[in-house]
Amino acid sequence: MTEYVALDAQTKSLAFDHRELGLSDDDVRRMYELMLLGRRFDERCEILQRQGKAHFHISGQGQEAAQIGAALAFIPGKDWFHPYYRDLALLLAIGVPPRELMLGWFARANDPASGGRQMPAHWGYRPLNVVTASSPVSTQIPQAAGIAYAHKLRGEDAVTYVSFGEGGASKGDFHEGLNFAAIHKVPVIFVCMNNGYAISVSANKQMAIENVADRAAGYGMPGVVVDGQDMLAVYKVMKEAVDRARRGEGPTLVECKTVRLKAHSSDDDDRLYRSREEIQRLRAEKDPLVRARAYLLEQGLADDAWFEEIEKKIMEIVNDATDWAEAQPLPRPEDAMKHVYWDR
Amino acid sequence: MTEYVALDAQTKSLAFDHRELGLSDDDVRRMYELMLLGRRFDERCEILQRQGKAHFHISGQGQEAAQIGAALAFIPGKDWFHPYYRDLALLLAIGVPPRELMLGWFARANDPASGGRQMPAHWGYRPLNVVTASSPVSTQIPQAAGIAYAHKLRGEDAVTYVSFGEGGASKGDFHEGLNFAAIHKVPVIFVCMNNGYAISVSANKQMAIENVADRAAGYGMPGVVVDGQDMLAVYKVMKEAVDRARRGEGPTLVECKTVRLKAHSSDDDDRLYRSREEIQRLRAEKDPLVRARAYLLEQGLADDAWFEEIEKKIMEIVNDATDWAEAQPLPRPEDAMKHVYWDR
Amino acid sequence: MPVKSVLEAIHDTLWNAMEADERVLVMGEDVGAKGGVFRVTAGFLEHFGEERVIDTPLAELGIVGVAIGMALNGLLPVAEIQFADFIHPAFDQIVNEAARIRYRSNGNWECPMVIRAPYGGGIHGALYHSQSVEGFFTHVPGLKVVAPSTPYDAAGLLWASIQDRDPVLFLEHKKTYRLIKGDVPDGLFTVPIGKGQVVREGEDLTVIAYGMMLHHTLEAAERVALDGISVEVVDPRTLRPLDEDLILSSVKKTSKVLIVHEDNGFMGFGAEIAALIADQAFEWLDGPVKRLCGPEVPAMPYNDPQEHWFLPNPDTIEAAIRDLAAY
Amino acid sequence: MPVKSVLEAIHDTLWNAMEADERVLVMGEDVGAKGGVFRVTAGFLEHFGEERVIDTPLAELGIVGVAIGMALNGLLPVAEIQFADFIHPAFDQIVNEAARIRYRSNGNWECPMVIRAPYGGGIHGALYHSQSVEGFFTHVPGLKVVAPSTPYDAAGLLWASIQDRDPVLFLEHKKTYRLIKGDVPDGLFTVPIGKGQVVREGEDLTVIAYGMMLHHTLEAAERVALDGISVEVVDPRTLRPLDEDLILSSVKKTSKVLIVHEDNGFMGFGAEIAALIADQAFEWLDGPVKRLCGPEVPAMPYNDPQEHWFLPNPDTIEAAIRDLAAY
Ligand SMILES: Cc1ncc(C[n+]2csc(CCOP(=O)(O)OP(=O)(O)O)c2C)c(N)n1
Ligand SMILES: Cc1ncc(C[n+]2csc(CCOP(=O)(O)OP(=O)(O)O)c2C)c(N)n1
Ligand SMILES: [Mg+2]
Ligand SMILES: [Mg+2]
Repeated sequence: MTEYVALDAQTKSLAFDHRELGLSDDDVRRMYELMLLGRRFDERCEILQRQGKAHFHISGQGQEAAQIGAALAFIPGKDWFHPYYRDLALLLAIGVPPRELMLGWFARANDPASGGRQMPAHWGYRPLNVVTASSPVSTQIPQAAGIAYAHKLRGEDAVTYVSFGEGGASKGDFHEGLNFAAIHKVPVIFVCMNNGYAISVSANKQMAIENVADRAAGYGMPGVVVDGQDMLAVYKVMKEAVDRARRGEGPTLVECKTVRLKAHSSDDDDRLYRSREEIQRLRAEKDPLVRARAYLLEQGLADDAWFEEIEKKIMEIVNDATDWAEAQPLPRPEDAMKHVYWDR
Repeated sequence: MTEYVALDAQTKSLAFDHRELGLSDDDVRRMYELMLLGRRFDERCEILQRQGKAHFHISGQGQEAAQIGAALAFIPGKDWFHPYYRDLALLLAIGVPPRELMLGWFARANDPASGGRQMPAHWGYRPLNVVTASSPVSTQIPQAAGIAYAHKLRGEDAVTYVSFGEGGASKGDFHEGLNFAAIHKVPVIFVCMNNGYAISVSANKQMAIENVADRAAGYGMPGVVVDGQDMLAVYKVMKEAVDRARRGEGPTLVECKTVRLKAHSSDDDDRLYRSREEIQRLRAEKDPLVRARAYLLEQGLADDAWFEEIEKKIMEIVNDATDWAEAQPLPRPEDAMKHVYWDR
Repeated sequence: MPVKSVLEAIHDTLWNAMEADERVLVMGEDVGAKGGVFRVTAGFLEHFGEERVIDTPLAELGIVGVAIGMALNGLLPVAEIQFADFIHPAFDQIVNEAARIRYRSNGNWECPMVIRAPYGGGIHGALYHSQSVEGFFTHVPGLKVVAPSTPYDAAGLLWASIQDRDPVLFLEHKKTYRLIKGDVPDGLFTVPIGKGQVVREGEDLTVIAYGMMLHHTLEAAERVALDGISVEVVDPRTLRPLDEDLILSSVKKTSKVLIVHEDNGFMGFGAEIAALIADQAFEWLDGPVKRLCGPEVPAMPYNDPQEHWFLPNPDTIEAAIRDLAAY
Repeated sequence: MPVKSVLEAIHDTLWNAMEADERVLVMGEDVGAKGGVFRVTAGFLEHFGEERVIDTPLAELGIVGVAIGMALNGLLPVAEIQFADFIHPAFDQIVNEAARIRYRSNGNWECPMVIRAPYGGGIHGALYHSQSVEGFFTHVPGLKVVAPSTPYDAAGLLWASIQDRDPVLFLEHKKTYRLIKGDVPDGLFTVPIGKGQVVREGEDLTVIAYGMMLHHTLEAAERVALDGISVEVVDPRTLRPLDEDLILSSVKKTSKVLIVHEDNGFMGFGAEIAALIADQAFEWLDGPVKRLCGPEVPAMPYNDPQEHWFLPNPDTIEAAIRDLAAY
C-alpha cells in the first residue's frame, strides 16, 4: 500500500522535471533561494550559540529540501502548520519574517513564538497559523488531527501540516493521532522527517521496519516514502497529498528520507555514536543544496553569477535579522507572571 | 503480509481436522468440555450479579473458542499469561481451579487474584504465572513485552500470552508495546479479541481498517486474522505463533474475529446501541459451542449421551465452586492497610 | 424552579450549551449511541448529529490531544473521560500541553476546553472506578479545576467552564449523580469559577469539603448541632483557582478547621488548604489544622467491608468534628 | 574517601549495582552508545552489552510499561526518563500500574524497579527541561519518591532504591550533577529510604529543603549566622515515605519553619510538610508556617531575566529567613 517516490534516484540531480509538476523556472529558483536562506539562517544560529548569545541550537541542516518541498505545497495564510523543531526552512518558506524568527534565538521580549519564554526553535506564529510548539516529542500529532477536524466541521478547505521525526513515530501520540485522523478523514498531512537518528538512537533500534510510512496502512490512510533530499520529489508528493486532503479525501502519512548533518543539538556530541566518515559521506552525497544547485545548472536555470548574487542577498537578510533582533529588548522579569490565565 | 485463516469457513462446523493439527480425539473432547465450563461458569457469575451476590459481571460468552484454542497452545506452569477481563475460559483451561476463580466474584479474603480488592474478572494467579490485571485498558501490553524480555535475557524459552480487545488496540500502549517487542524479537503473543464493539462503539468508529492484525506489518511482526469462533483454527494459529516465539523468532499479533453475546457488562444496556436481531443472529450463527458440538458429532467423537454427561459434570463443578466460595470469609477492614509497601 | 439531580443538571446544561453555541461539541468513549456510560449525553447523538457528538476511539491521550487541536482552531470541545481513573494516559497532553499553551506562547494562543471526569467512590468501583484525581491536577498553573457538589453549582459551573477561555478540568462526583437533587433554573446561567460558598454558617469551627463529602459533612454538622456545636461548612466549588479569601475569613471567624476529602491525605488537596491556613491565618488559630481523608493506600478496595472502611462518612466526620471542638 | 560529583556518584553506583547483581539493567533513550544525555551511563554499553543497556524507542509509556513487565518477571530494571518533564506520558503506567501492583494483587505480585528522572531548573532548560515533578508523584501510595541532594546520599539512596522491593522514583537535580561534590565511599552502600537528615543544627528556626535548594539554603544559613540567626536545616532526602518524626522534632525544637522548593507552591510538596506541621506540631509553633517556592506559572521561562526571576536563590531564601526570624 505504501508508495515509494524517487528513492532510487541515481542522479546527483533531481528526479522530476519541475515543468511537469506545474512549477515555473522562477518557482524553482525561489525554492533554491529559500533552502539557502534556511541553511544560512541555521548556520548563523549555530554561531550565536557558540558565541554565547543563545543557550541552545538545534539544526535543520540536511532537511531543507523536504521542508521547502513541503512548504510550497501549502497555502500560507489559509493552511495551518504544527511544525517540529528542525523546520526552520519551512517557516521561512511560508513567510515568517526572518527578523521575527531571529527573535527566538535571542529570547527577546517581542519574540512572536513565546516572548523568549521557550527555547529557540519552539515555533509559533499566529498570523500564519503556525501553532505554538512544545518540547515533548509528538504531542502535536493528535493536536493537528483536532485542528483539521475543526476545519472539516466548519466546511473549510484548509489543510494542516504536522511534522515529527522517526523517533517521534514511536510514541503513543503518533498512534492515537493518526488513527483519529483516518477514522474522520480529516485534512491533515503527517510528515515524518526520517533522518535516521533520534539523538543517538539509530532508526533500527527505534523500529523493526524500514519505513515509518508502512504504518499508514494500519490506520487506513495512504503512506508515501519519498527522497527527502529532492525538493521537487517532495513537492510532488506533498502536493498530491494536500490536494487529496483539500478535496475531503482525508489524511496522508508522508515519510521523507532525510539526513541530519549536524549533531542532534548544541548539547550533543555525535562523535559518541557515529563516525566522522558517515558525516563526510552525508555531506558529499546527501546535501540537498548540492543536489538542487546541480539541477538548476543542468536545467540552465542559473549560472555561477546567480548563485553568488543569491548568496549575497541571503547573507544580507540573515545579517539584518541578526542585528535587528539582537538590538531588541529582553523580557522583563515581572512580565513572567503574565498569561497564566486569561483573566489574571 | 497479514495471514487470514479459516475466515470464509462455509461450514457450520470447524475448518480443520484436529488430527492434522496433532490433536487426539480426547484433546478435542477436552476442548469442548473446557469451553462448556467457561460458558456455564460465566452464566453462573451473571446470576450471582443479578442476585446481588456480586456487584459486577463481565462476560466472555461468545469468545470461548478463541480462549480455549489459545490456552491449549501454551504450556501452563511454564508460560506466562497477562489476560484481559473476558478470558475466563482461558484461565479455566490453563488450570486455575474453579473454586479459586469463583472467590473473585464473591470478593472473598482468600481470592488469589486480589483478596477481594478488585472487581471480578481482574485476574491474577501467581502459581500459574497469571499476572495481576488492572482496569485501564491495554496497560498490560507493554508489560507483557517486558515479561518476555526477561525470559529472553535469561535464555528461558517461556512464551507470554497477552490479550485485549480491538478497542484496546487504539491506545498508545498497544503501539509502544508491540513496537518494543518487535525490535527485540521477544517471545510474546499479542492476542486481539475483536468482538466488534468497545462497549457501544463499533469497530468502524475505532479504526478505519478492517483488521487490527494489519497493524503488525507496521511493527515488523507477523499478523494473523483467524476465525475466533473456531477453536481448532485458533489453536492452529496460536500453536504456530507460540512455536515461533519459543524458537526465538519473535512476537506475533493474532486477531481473533469473535463476538460478544452479552452486553458489555452488567452495567451496560446494549439495547441502546444494537438491535435484538443482531444478538439473535450472533446466537444462531456465531456461538462457538454450537460449532464445536457440530464438529464432535460430525467426527463421531461424541453422542448425545456424552454431551449430557459432560453438561452434568460441568454443572457439578460450577455448583461446587459457587457453594464453596460463597462460604469463604469476607476480607477484614483492617487488612485493607496491608500490602501498600513491602515493609509496611 | 425545577428540581434536578446532578446528572440531569449536567445533561441539560451541556444540551443547552450545544444549542446556544455551535462551537461546542462533546467527544469521548460511548458518548454517542449509548449516551455515555452514565447517560450524561443521552439523546445528544440523535439531536446534534455525529459531527458534534463524537464517539472516539478508546484512547484518552488522543481524546485530549485532539480536543486541544480543536480548541486551538476555534471550537469549544467538551471531552468526556469515562472515569477519572482513566485520565492518566492523557496526563501529558493536559499538563504539558493544554495548561501551558497560553503561557508558552506568551498569550498568542489559548486552549478553551473542558475535560469532564466522573470521580469518587462508594459505588463498588474498586481501585479503578473510584479515584479522586484533584490532588494531581490542582498543582498545575494554567489549568482550572472545578468540583461542584450540587445540581445548581454543577449547571452554573459547567456553563462557566465551557465559556472560559482556559482549559478546565470539570470533576463530577459519581455518587452525587443521582443521589443529590436540588433546584436548578431552566436555561443557561453561570456560577463564577474561583468562588467558593459558605454552605452553612457556624461559629465553633469550619469544615471544608466538596463532592460527596460535602453532603456527609452537612449531615454530621446537623448531628453535632443537637449538642450545641456550631459548624460552618465551606464548599470551595473551584479547587484551582481557590477562593482563599473565603476560606481564610471563615477560619479567622471560627479559629478551628477540619478539611475533609475522600482522596488520600498525603499531598491530597487538603494539604494545600491546610498550608494556606497555617501561613495566612496562623494568628487566628485555636487548634491544629485537621484533615480527615481517605487512607494511605493506593486506591479503594472493591469488597464491601473495605470500601466502607476506606471512605470518610457522616460518622467519622462527626467524630472528627467533636474531637476538634473539644480541643 | 574519594571526592565525587553527584553525577559520578550515580554513575559509579549504577555500575557497581550492575556488576553486583545480574538482574539489574538500565534502559532509556540514549543510555547506550551516547551514555545518556547527561553521561550517567557512559561506558555501560561497552561493558555490560546491549541486552542490559537498552537504548529504547522514544516512548516513555513503553519504557515504564516494559520495565514493569521486567520487574514482574524477576529483573531489576533502572529506567531512565531523559528529563523529568517527559515522564508525564508514563503517568498511567506509574500511577495506575507500578504503584498498585502489590496492593491490587493483595501482595501476590510486586514491582521492584527504579525510575531515574533528572529534574529541576537553572540550566536554561525552559518550560520543558526544568520541571520539578515531586508534587505529582508524592501523592501516590505504593510509590516511593527519593530526592538526594549530595553525592553521598545519591549513591547510598540509589543502591537502596535498586534493592527496594517497591517501585522508586529517583529524582536527580540536574543543577547538582556537576556542581555539588563530596566524599563518597568506594563500592556499594545504602542510605535508608525514608530517613531524613539534619544537615545543619540550629536553634531559631528550621528550614526544610532538598535538591539544589538545600545548597542555596545552607548558603543563606551561613550568611544569617553572621547576624546571630541560628538556622537548623533539614534535608528530607526521601519525600515519600517522609521522615515525619525528624521534621516534627526539629520544628518542636525551633518553633518556626520555612519550607523551600523550586516547584510552584500551590499543591507543591511544601504543602504536605506545612500541613503535617500545622496538625502535629501546632502547639510548638511560634510563627506561621512559611513556604518559599517557585511562582504560580506553568513552568520556568527560558530567557535569563525570567529564569532568574523564577528560582528561589540564596538571596530570596536569606530574606525569607530574616522575615521569619523577626516574626
Ligand atoms: C517525550 C519526549 N521524550 C524525550 C525527549 C528528548 N528528545 C528531544 S528530541 C529527541 C529525539 C527525537 O528524534 P526524532 O523524533 O527522530 O527527531 P530528530 O531530532 O531526529 O529530527 C529526544 C529523545 C523529548 N523532547 N520528548
Ligand atoms: C483506559 C481506559 N479507558 C476506558 C475504560 C473503560 N472501558 C472498559 S472496557 C472498555 C471497552 C473495551 O473494548 P475492547 O477493547 O474492544 O474490549 P471488549 O470489552 O470489547 O472485549 C472501555 C471503554 C478503561 N477500562 N480503560
Ligand atoms: Mg530522527
Ligand atoms: Mg471489543
